[in-house]
Amino acid sequence: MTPLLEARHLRYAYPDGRQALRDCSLSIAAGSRNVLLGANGAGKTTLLQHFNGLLRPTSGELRLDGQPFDYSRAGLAALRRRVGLVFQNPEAQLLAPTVAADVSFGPLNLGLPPAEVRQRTAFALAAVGLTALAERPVQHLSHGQKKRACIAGVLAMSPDLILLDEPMAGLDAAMQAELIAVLDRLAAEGVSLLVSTHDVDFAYRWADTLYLLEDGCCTAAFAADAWPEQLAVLRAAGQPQPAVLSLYQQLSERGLAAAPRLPRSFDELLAALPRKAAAPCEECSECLEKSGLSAPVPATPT
Amino acid sequence: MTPLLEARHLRYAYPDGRQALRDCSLSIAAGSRNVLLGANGAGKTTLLQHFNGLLRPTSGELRLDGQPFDYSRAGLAALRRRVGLVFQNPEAQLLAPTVAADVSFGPLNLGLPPAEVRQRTAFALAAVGLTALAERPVQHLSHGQKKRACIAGVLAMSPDLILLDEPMAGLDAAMQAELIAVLDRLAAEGVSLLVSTHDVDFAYRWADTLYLLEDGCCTAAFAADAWPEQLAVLRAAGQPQPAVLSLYQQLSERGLAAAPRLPRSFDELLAALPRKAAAPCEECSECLEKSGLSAPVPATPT
Amino acid sequence: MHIMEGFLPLPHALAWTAASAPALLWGTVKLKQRLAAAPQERMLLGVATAFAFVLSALKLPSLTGSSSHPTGVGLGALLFGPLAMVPVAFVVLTFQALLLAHGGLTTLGANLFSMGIAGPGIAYLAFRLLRRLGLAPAVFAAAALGNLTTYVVTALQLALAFPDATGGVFAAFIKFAGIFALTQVPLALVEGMLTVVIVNALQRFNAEELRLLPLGQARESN
Amino acid sequence: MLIDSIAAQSRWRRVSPAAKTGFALAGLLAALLADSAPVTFGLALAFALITCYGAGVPARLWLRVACLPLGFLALGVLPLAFSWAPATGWHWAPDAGTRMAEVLGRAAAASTALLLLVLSTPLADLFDLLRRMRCPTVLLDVMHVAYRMLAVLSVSTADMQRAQAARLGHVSTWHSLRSLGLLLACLLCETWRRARDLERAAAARNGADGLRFLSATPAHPWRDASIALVASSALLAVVLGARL
Repeated sequence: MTPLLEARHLRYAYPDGRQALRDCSLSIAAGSRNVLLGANGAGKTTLLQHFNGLLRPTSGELRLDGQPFDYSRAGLAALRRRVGLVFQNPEAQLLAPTVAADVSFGPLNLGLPPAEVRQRTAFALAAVGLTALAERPVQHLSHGQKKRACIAGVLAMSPDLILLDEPMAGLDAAMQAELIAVLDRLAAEGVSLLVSTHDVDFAYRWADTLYLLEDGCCTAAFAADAWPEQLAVLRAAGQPQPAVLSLYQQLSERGLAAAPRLPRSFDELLAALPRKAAAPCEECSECLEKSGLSAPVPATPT
Repeated sequence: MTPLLEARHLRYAYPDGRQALRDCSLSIAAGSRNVLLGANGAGKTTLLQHFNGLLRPTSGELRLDGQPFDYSRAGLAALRRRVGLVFQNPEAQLLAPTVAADVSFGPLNLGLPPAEVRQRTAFALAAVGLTALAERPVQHLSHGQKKRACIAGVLAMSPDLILLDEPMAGLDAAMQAELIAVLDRLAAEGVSLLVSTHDVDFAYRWADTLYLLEDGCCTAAFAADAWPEQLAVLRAAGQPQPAVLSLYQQLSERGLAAAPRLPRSFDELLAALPRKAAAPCEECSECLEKSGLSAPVPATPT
Repeated sequence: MHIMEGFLPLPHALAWTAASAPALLWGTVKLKQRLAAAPQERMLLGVATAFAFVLSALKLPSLTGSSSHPTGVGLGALLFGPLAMVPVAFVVLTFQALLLAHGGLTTLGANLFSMGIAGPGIAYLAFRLLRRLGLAPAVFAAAALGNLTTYVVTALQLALAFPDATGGVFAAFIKFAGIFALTQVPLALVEGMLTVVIVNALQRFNAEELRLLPLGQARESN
Repeated sequence: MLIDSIAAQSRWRRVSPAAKTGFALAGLLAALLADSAPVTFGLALAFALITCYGAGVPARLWLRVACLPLGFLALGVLPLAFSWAPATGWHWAPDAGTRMAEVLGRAAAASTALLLLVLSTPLADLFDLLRRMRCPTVLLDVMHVAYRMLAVLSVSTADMQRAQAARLGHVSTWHSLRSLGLLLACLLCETWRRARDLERAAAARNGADGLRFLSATPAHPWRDASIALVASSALLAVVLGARL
């Protein structure tokens, strides 16, 4: 199957000569959840900005649905309708004085009639749960609400692929949960997502496919379940192991947990633990002791 | 013992009438590691800005070493020399062209002789590991380096208490580890620290004492080990349980882990797990089976 | 030096509006041409307008103990040139009237004339004339003279509207200029020094971007 | 920006901006046309009452907003009390009373008329009106970006000022001046960064060549316009009637 988006050997140098991307190839399947993982400064933002044509590679090629990117004015407009980018800093993205006005910016630029723009704006605001705040001045929103307004602004253009640059940055636990719920809803409706982050726990829990970016090079692409096989290259890129994974490995090494497949969240890990371990009867304990084994299960602490 | 800093029934309203702090009392002991925990918008920044006199409470009282704050020009200067504040956004704090110039800003304002300013600047840069970058223009630093430069700028005034507003925000794993190492070094040298965050995992792992801020009220103050007793009030403030704590509880409930005291990091949790569980011998297994118990330990997955 | 809403009688309000309108029109047309050639400057101009607004709302530490606000007239003229300053100042003054109740709509023409046309014009002229004496003196003179010009023009506008019962317009001008001189002359000096500090820091920070602007171009042509 | 946040919560937020602007402009004209102090003071009182009881702006907030321009006005008319001539020097102006009353009344009426508009209409609503009145796109774009960035740069400025105060940047006048210079230079650099970011963000949503936004449509534009027309005519009739 043709991938939705494909990058082949991208290289990009800043005007001052510094290499931002050295060699990056990856391909994104339609309808998938993707995470771009990398340390700060690895080139995640630069790569995302290539994917909707804001930056043009020094060499290498980008394809959408198998067709090379067309950097003409019309080509870029068509590209950006299909691939939306949510910037890391909402203050850099929100242009209009009110939430609804900002969301209408993209659809209006598509040249749609006002009635359709209004309908799309309403739909996008509902999708991110901001309907009640539509007429609120942007500067009165909280950081989490601004973030969701940015997503609505991109969603209103009904793109096939949404790129999100560090969407969790600066959000507290409650806001993160809200945002992940929004992302899950979008994924369920068939929108492809590519999220850049340096949070391995979130990446491991949420993604279907992961791409590792290290110092401008795409050094790995793998399914989340294949994480353990990629340990060496991930560690080289400064990415720690997800807490749930290291814990599960330790537990299963000690024979305390077993699951048909690797748990990706703490809830899944807990499900892989045995239910309450029964204390062995006296006879058994004696038997165990005799064979030189300590009781396998420690007493529950008081 | 007189606490280093004490706040009594602080209230603060913004100029437009909104209540930012409703009732906040807390006290900070000299030489301790403190964390101020709260959701975004709970009032953490507002509270920190009271502690070095940037904001003045509408009612209530603040004391340093038992003495009420003196809001005269000279009093504020003395206060800010002893209580330093590192702002969340380094862009707002680093205003001089080079790192060394920025670090010298505070000591110069103290009116110290140039030789001493130079010496303090060098010392502070060394403490945060930025000596090599002293003459670098500020805008060429990475986000993590900027953060450390901000700390150096405060440290150069040799304060007794350093307040850090959301220092981990936006840092990747490696940068966070570096920053925590800097904080640990400061704490070891006897500097008191108060760190605001919404990251419960970091708070639980690092703090001696925690203060919970919910919607402008200080609703709890407790030692990290007492976390489980504060669950209800923490949950009411939207704070999830630290992952390590919920996991340990689940494990120990199932009789799979026991530790003399609650583990505060994953490493401590692993140490609390039994070593490799030996498979019971055949005789024992039979015995266990006879008494109607399944084998307490699941087989290691292949 | 804003003249507040309703302070000027109707004929004066209309006359100053008529006096400022051609400059605004010309500045806008020029700006449109400039943005057609360099569309990337559209956002820069918008953000810079916001900067000018924020600047004019800052308290200036004053030598006399009281505090007042910088006009930013000189800095604006150096950064964007006197012609682009007219629409920028127009937006800033409109925002000040509508968001801060500072100045007004009926006095917009008069205020635009003093702060968007006369002040920046003189500041720019002073900068070009004194450039060869060195950057700092030229910047200082431009900013201080820009500030002083707005105040002299404002005093003149008030004198024309409220001539003295015995001494006429001239006496009224001496009166208004004399009263404002107490606070305004030290402030003009402070704004001059401040602008020098800004330009110095800016050169160390951001020499790259400066090259695009009149300030930087003047330096290069030297 | 206290005025703008009051306007966002005003009871007349949904009233057609064109109607509100029309009435406020009629108010300004009436203030400038009125030639007797009682009429202008009456107008000022009327505008204040309409703002508080019509548009539902709490009187406490109205006072807080109004005290600045009205205080400024009180100071501003003082020079009119004195007269100066080379021969006589300073003395009381013979026409001080009437002239001060005239200016006080006119400026108070005009200011309160403008306050009626800005306390019931957020600035953003006026942009739509300006667009429909064929204001040049260049100016509208500058206004949109400037309005949005005003909030952002104000926050940056406040943060920077606090950060400098926390490190004793304001211990003396000279220190304050130097700190302010550094702050403004940084803010100016931020201006370039923000402009570049916005340029990119607009391009990412296909908006590289102009800012267009959909505006909320008022519920009853014609009803609002007719009420404003009637009220404006009545206002001007009263003022012109008093002149005759």
